[in-house]
Amino acid sequence: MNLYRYASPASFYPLAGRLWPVFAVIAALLAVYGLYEGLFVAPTDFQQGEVYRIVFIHVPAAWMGMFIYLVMAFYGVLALSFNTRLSAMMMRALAPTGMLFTFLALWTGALWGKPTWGTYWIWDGRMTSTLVLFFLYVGFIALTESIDDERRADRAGALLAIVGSVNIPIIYFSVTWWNSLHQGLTFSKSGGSKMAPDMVIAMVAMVFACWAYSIAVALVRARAIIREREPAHVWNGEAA
Amino acid sequence: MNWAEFFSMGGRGAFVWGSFGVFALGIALEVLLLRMRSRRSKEAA
Amino acid sequence: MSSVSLELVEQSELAPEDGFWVALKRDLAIAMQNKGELAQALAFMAIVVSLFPLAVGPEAQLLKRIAPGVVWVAALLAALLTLPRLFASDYQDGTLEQVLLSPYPLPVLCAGKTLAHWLTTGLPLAVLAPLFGLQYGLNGDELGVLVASLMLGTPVLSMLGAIGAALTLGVRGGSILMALLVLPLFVPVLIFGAGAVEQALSGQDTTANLSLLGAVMLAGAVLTPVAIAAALRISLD
Amino acid sequence: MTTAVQAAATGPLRAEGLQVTRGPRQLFSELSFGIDSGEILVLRGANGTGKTTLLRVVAGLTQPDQGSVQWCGRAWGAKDAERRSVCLYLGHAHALKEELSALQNLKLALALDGIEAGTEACAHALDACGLAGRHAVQVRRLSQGQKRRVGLARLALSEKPLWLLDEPTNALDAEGIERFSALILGHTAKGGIAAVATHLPMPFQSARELRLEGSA
Repeated sequence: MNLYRYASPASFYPLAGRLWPVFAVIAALLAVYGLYEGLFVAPTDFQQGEVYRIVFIHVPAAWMGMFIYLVMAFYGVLALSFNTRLSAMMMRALAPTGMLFTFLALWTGALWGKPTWGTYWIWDGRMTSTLVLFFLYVGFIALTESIDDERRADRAGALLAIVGSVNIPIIYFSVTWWNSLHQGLTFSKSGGSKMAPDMVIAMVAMVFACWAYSIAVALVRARAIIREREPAHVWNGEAA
Repeated sequence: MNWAEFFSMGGRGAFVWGSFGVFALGIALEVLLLRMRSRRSKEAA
Repeated sequence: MSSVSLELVEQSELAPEDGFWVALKRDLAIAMQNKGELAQALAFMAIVVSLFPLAVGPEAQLLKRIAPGVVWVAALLAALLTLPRLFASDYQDGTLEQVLLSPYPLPVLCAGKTLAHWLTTGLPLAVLAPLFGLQYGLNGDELGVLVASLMLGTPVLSMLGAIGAALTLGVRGGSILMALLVLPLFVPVLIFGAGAVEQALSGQDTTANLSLLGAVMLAGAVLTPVAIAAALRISLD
Repeated sequence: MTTAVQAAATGPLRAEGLQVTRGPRQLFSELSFGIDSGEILVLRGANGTGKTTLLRVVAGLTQPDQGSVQWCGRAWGAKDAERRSVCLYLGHAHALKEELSALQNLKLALALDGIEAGTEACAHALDACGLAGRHAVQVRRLSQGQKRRVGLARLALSEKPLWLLDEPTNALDAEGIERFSALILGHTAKGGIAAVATHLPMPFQSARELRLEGSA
């Protein structure tokens, strides 16, 4: 009684094959436009000078890291409740990209922190939560890769993603609470209001570029997973 | 457009290009690994 | 259709909460047989707590400042070490399958097992914490807050840890993997727990931290049994 | 693929179109069978053909990819409480805690089934299974055969109508097998049902067989 009959790997595979190049092209165009706006057009920040431009990749990376984990938890709910193989494959296809973005958020945050606040690592609410989120990703990938039976790995990963996503707000609250107790100094990095229009355009372009990129990569990785798991006739039909 | 000044980023070039560089490197690495995985999964059938 | 002459056993309508006491008594009976493990967790905590003065020097003022963090991290690691005991031996000898096949609801049984685990690990740690606190120069009411925070926090370590233990059953490299899964989830408990004791040190009011810790524990008591049951079903599929 | 026994019997237990795959291998598919009340079905087949998995699917431990298990005409859901009050599953492992005594193990197992068995009832059952005088000793010090007999004592005291037994007679000596035979025949005489996975000869004749070939 598979509710999602049309979402079977066999019908998803060719669809993903046609879709991912579209998203890849969108991502590339948006990225070029965003970088051009961010590096050349956006004005110099009166306080931080040129180094603030790192925000155009730091904030999208941090958002994508968080957003992808929640999408993974969503697919996890589908995988556990409807027992569909495809949603579990999509969840696992997203994990490496989510971890990459979370790592890049930490890396760019550190390189931005040094010239601006004097230290590579800032124990503030956002950065510390991003660090914990990175460990959640490492745990997810470690768990799903160390269980041999694919079905158990998918369902264990799904449950972990759900439990993790329920804990994210609690972790975020506790870390910001902890930060306010100790330094009381919160850094407002991307003060939305005082951002010049060009800055906002660059930021929005980069966020959507990262979205399109993540979708493209997830579709390609999902196709690879289908090839690894499903018998050849399921995906070998169309011209390779 | 003075390229030298652009790359120095007000003296903070190391940090700006360190960030953008690693970002590009990460994306490139993921795409590379993904292509290898795709090729391997196609041949393994 | 030939009906089953052995009429379907109308088990006296099973009260689900009985399952809680069955699982609790079962695990306590088993734990009583290997008291050694119980003592090991306490010894481990004592050693870890005693290592820090050797590392940072005996200077009283410094030790008192780091006491909350040291005692709490040591309690966290001690709890982590005892988590495999929750399901691993039942998994090996086949009794875990029988628990899953019991007519009692699995989440209720898991709640009983988790409480039994806390009674044999978290509770003793909390009760003996003043001994470690004294080593670091904590006085009367500071020790009181330390014990209160551990009493409220260690149950959450057992609850969240049980999910990790259930997910990594029979997986190679399971114990390191389990630590990787649950330590990020322990962050709020560590922050509120150590935070409460730290506020006590600086004479501030600790009710905020302790009540947050209590809230997390109550939420855990309601939500984690369902997750533990789901994790067990996934691992034993 | 596998023999699909379209059993004519419309007994209380029916399995329809069961399919389980383990990784790349498909253990069985389109497997249907029924067991009539008072009947024993023996599952035969080489190692790894899915005998144990089939028992676990009926017991509800393993979720099949497809197919359903019905009891008295109603299909069992994944977490069906009725299934757990009907099925008694004894797997390869002894399901005994090594550090506890035979008596404690028996009491715990029955408590999990919701049966409040008194000490004398358990002691009597253990005696009947040939464990007289070994009630209080830790199971760790019992022989394999004696451990299996504690399982027999559990069968004797269980009131569950559906027995799912995986290699119930291995490690049992002739006398033990005799006791097992008496127990299972007593169970079916009362209208109970049993499915036994084994590749040893069974001490009773009146049993249907289901042979699992396993995939190529």
